[in-house]
Amino acid sequence: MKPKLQATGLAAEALRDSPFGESAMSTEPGLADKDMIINFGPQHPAMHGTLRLVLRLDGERVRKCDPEMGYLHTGFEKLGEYRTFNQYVVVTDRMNYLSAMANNIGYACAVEELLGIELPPRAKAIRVVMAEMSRISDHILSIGLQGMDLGAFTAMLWAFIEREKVYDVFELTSGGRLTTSYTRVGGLAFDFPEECERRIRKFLETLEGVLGEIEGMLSHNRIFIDRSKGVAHFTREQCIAYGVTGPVARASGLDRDMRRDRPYLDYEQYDFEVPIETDGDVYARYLVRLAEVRQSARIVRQALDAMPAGPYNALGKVTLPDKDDVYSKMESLIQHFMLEMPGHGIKTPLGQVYHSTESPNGELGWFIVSDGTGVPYRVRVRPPSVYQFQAVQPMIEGRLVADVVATMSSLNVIAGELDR
Amino acid sequence: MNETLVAVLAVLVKAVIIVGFPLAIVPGLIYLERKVCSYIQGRIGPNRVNLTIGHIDYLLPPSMRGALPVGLARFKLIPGSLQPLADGIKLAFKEEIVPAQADKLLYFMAPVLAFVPVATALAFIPFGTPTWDAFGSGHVINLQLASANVGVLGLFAIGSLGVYGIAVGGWGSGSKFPLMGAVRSAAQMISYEIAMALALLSAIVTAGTVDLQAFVLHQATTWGGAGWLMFKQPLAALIFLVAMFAENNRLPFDLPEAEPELVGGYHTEYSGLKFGIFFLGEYTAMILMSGLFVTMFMGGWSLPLLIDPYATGGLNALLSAGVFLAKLFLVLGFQIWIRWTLPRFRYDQLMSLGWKKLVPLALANLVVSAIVLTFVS
Amino acid sequence: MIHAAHDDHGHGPHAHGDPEPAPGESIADRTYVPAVLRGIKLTLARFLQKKFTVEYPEESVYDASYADRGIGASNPRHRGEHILVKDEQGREKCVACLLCMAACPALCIHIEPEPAPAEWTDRERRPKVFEIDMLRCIYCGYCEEACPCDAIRLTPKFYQPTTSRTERVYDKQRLLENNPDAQVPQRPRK
Amino acid sequence: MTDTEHDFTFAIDGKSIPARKGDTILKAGLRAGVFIPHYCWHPGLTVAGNCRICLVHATKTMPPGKPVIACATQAVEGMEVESDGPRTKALREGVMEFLLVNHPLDCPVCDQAGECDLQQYSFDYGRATSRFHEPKTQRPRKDLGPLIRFVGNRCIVCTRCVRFCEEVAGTGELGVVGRGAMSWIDTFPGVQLDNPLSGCVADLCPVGALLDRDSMHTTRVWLLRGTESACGRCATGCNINVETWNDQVRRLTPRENQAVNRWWMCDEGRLSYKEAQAPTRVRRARVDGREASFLDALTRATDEVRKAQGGVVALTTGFATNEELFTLKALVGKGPIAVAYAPDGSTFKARDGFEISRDKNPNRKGVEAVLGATDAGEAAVIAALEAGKVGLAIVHDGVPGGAPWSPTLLAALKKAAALLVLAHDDVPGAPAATVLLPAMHWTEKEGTVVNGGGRVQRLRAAVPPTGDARVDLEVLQELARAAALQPRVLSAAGVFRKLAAAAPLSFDGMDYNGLGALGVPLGEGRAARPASNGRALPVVDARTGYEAGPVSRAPGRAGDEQVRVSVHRESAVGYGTPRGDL
Repeated sequence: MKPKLQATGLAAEALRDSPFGESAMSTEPGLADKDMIINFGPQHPAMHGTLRLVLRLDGERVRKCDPEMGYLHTGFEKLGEYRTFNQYVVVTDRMNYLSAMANNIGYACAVEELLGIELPPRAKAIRVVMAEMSRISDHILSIGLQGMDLGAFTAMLWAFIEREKVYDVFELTSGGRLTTSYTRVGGLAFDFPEECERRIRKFLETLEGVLGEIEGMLSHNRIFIDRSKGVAHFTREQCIAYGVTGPVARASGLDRDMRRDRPYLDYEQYDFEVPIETDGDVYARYLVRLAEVRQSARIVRQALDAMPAGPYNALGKVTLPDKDDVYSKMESLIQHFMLEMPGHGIKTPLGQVYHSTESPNGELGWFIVSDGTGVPYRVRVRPPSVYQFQAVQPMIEGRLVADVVATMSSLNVIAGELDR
Repeated sequence: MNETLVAVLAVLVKAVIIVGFPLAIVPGLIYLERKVCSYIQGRIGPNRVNLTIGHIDYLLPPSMRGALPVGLARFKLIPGSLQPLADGIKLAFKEEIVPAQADKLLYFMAPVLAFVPVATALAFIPFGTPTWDAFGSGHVINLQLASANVGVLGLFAIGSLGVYGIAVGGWGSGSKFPLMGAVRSAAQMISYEIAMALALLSAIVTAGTVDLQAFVLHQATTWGGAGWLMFKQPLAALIFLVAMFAENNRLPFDLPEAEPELVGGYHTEYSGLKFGIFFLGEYTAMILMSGLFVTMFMGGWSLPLLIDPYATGGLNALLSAGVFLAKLFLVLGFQIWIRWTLPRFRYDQLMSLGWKKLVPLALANLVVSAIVLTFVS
Repeated sequence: MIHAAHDDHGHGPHAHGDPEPAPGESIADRTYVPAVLRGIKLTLARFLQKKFTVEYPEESVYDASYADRGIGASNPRHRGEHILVKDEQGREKCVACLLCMAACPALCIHIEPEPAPAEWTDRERRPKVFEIDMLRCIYCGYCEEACPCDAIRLTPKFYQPTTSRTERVYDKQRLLENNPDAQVPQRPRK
Repeated sequence: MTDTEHDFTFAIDGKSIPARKGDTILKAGLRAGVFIPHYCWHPGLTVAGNCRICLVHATKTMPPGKPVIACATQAVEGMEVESDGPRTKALREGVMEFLLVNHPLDCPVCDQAGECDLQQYSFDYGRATSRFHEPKTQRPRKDLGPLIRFVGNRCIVCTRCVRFCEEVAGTGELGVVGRGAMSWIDTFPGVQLDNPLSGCVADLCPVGALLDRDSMHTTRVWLLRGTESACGRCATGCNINVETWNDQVRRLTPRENQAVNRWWMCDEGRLSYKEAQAPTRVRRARVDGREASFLDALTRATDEVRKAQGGVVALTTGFATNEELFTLKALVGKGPIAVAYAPDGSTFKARDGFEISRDKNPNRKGVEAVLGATDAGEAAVIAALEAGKVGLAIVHDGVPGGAPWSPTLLAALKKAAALLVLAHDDVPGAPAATVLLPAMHWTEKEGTVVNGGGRVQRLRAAVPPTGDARVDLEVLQELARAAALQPRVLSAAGVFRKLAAAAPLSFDGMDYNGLGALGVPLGEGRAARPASNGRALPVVDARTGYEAGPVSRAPGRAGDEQVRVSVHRESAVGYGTPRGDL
């Protein structure tokens, strides 16, 4: 006897009907009103990461859609309860793996707010540079993938080339390309090398040309416009209702950017605009991302121009002392040991903090509860992708299968952020 | 030499050439495709499987390896030139997985159906000067396997069967994505064949023949040898070109495959050699359509000042075949280039383009052509 | 032209009464032809440009010839395979303080300390067992950061295929011999 | 301290501190939960006042305005002490800087790292950077005795160890040698630090100058998981932490219990965990002399119990827990039980009242409380054996090295139809056992024992049983279950509940979990029980609660492996739970 499957919704129907069962194959009457249920993902070329959409199709038209998550369970929130504040940085790398640097920075900022630490200006400037470079790499890839999902494979690889250049900079700075683990509570793992500045400036010079090329391939391309204009329309009100943030919300006219509205890392010092579109469709999101890349480049230039000298770690006993001092000075050695030994280390005050940064995908919030020990009592993450993934359903119901991929790539949902 | 014998021999040789043509040229085409796309994308492309003299080393005993000068051993004839061979070997040795839900007969039939009709239809394409008095036998060899005087119709009648391969493959796979691909493909081919046929009608009206060899002669002899129909009938040529992309399932019309949407379309469930044959069929269809375009709109094997359309010499025949090949690769290269440049249409947009734009346009073109021709002549 | 049309996107595409029609709206654009031509022009330009690919086993991004593109030289910060540093006498510098084991977020380091031999006058303890499970390692560099003796370093070595899982667990001997090039200079950390 | 117990109040940093007459600032502050750092001060020792880290500013001192040491300054009514202010901070920074001037950079090799007061205070109160560039002094490193190594460079000359040997051990082996920066601790000529409590100086040492040679360089303190247990080596029953890593006991350290061992434990007890790894230890089960799986052996044993049909006698020792004794008693029914006691050993009486008991049986009082008078037991067992009525003789011998059974008794065992030996080591002189099962060491046991002072204390399992051994209590209960004496196997807590109900006088009203870390005296169970709620679940703070999971490697020095409630500490305070101060 077949075990009785306990499931609800479309997935249950998908389970009940054999994937290509008699209902769909037969020429019996009633075939016409039988919808087809297909699994879009978790293994599907257009699903960036292990996302799954269960679609009920009437021909090519999507009648109903169930977004499902749970295929990339990393347990990153639970891991936070077993890692010290610094050890958790490596876990943040693996949430939105396209912008690990932005996650590192967001998390470190949250813990610093909990501790009440003020960063030295150099650390702030370096973080701004890195955060914006991360945004550039994320957006440019997202733009490229937008093209790829609509068939323009070439633009995606051009975007990849630019991303590699950003990763070169990351590697030079942090030692890692994808998983940067660059920030520490109270500062950074390493100083920002001189050479890096030259390399970033060179990259920014060529970036404009490449953006022009990608624009030439996509922005004015009638096919691309046909495919993206009016697709996956989402209003400003819907964005608010669904908690959608970031470029997706700004493409719907929701003028909200944490960098400007609740500045951290002295973002108020930088002169930049928050690009807004009002159409709320795939094309508008593409345009917003494109414009944001330019704004990020602008911020990076300003930050590099005004890069202050000085320490890159907060003074005091939160950050590891200089290695040379550890080898030669007792106080530093003790501080090093106290920070590294389990059960000692950074003692956050009793309390809780919510701090959010503008990650490339939207508002990345960290809610950290501290019980006064060296390990967070609870880490709650508000990753932007979760909210955007919820918005998939209203966006694509009633549209065509081909719009599903356009929608998914315009939302840039990263599976690593979804499950916790 | 006996004329009959020569005639029989000539047909056999031509048949071998026609059947072998796609088999011989598709690897080159694949290589071209991969190389062009990688160069466009800032990559190098296949360059690991080479014709390298250094490979002889491996035949030598270990002690003698490295005896060849490095420059010689590392010399690559055409970097990556053996990649299609490697691909073929890989495909041949890959496990063939037959889905449990598949209709076995249809599933196995589909690749054959996709390949054989298009390969057969190649017989109608003239690839050289029509006359060649071979060995002075008096037998005139037509460089065209099937010199039917209704070549266009024949080609279409047979070539259009290719869609069955796709439709049957999609259906027989017993899977949902292939089914959608098959449905898309069938609809798309039917739609665009109409636009294509209407565009061809304009050309036929202009040339006044349906014999493909006569088409070439018409183009080679009017307007001082430059009477190519793409100049005489630019709109029809454009419509044909667009429809050709759709017929071949090439981007921007590759909806039946559309890997971001339908995973792989009709061939999602195919692997190994069966997939290879699909692959072959697809590229053969590309050759067929490009050949047709060359023949009907680009003057076929003719080239002003170089080819004398009425000469029967062997050199002339070879030259004309070379010209045909060059034009063919030009069109193929154009298709490849376009593929890596443009995004893909959506299904409804594709249909609307076909029915609402191309068909009326082609019809109008036909009517105008007919009227103009009537009054001019 | 392309760029100009987008510079003001912060205020919507039509904000300044741009006389030019919105992208894709002109009649020429509607025929798809300009997009195709523009695309071909761009791809042709790329076709002729220098390629970005690095042919890896023969070359690497760390080769000097790629200095213009990326790293251009072996990046001392690159977090690759570990080594255990030797002192002047060829012994491991590690004194088994176990801080790296404590700092490791992936719990991939296993050390068992033992008293050092009596003739080692400069230290009292050494690792009896020092194992790193390289399959579990996430190459975050925390062990190096935690080490108070400069005894463990992550080196730029990253080419590390093996044919079995057990080989990926590096013992003390293998870590000491791992990347001889990285043994000599004190690695600049900051 | 309730209001009625204090004589007056004074203030530290504005907080009102109740104090008794004669209290020093430090003592009253610590009692009230205000921490003032200290090295040389120890509650069990006299005040030396030489480390100066407890310097505070206080009013009503002579001369006024001069900083005073909190450990030696008596609190006065209305006194206002500044312990957490800029002036005091500067004082402590200065003291720390001086202490670290000659301290070697030994943290990587020092076993004290992680429980070092010098590290803690330097991090909490010291400067962030060093201003000292000159070479550091070199002082000797030597073994002061069989258990203690002295590393002179790390010494801060707080003299806790000197005072301990003088005031507690009363042996006075140690003294301060040299002057100024070149002073260190050494034994007097011709003397070794070998008094029976010498290991305590390593616990007392706030830095890594005096180290336990036994556990030296084998582990790190942050890896150790502590289990609050009681020493199972003599009738004193010192309260200890069994510290383990990788399921091995690494060291035993004393826990403060003023009613039992104050802060100390003896060297013999400190090293006794090694018995568990003795080469003679029984590790595999045997049936009829052949090695067998534990399950086969147990099956055979239960078969024998059924065959015996009540004809069961038992031999046990003063090392068995109350729960084991209780189960054994139930198993034997009306049959006799013989108890062997370890012979008296050496004793030592410290000057502060701490005493190493002459009685080496950790649970003699328990045997008396559970089994009643047992003097006649041996004779009764021999009589039963000689009569040939015994179907099964159970020898429960959890004594390292074997229990001192009388040769007559052992010879008489031959008469039993079947012999089940549940033994830690070989039992010399005993006939071949039908079934031999490995027994547990006391560091592996869960249960209660009654020390010489009549205090019921818990033993807690710190490591899993060695070899094939299973839990003794469960083995005995399996036998009882086979004999249809009880329906199911209970945990130690469950057996204790039955025991408490069955022995109303001695264990009256006691609750297993309610015994807590410090134990409850026999007969005072009802008085010790919290009045408010019947069964107090130990409440721990949330982090410790989670870390019991296998994912964690975070250290827990006082892990409670029993059922616990995890509450966030803020909530715990809100609920007013017994340990809400966590």
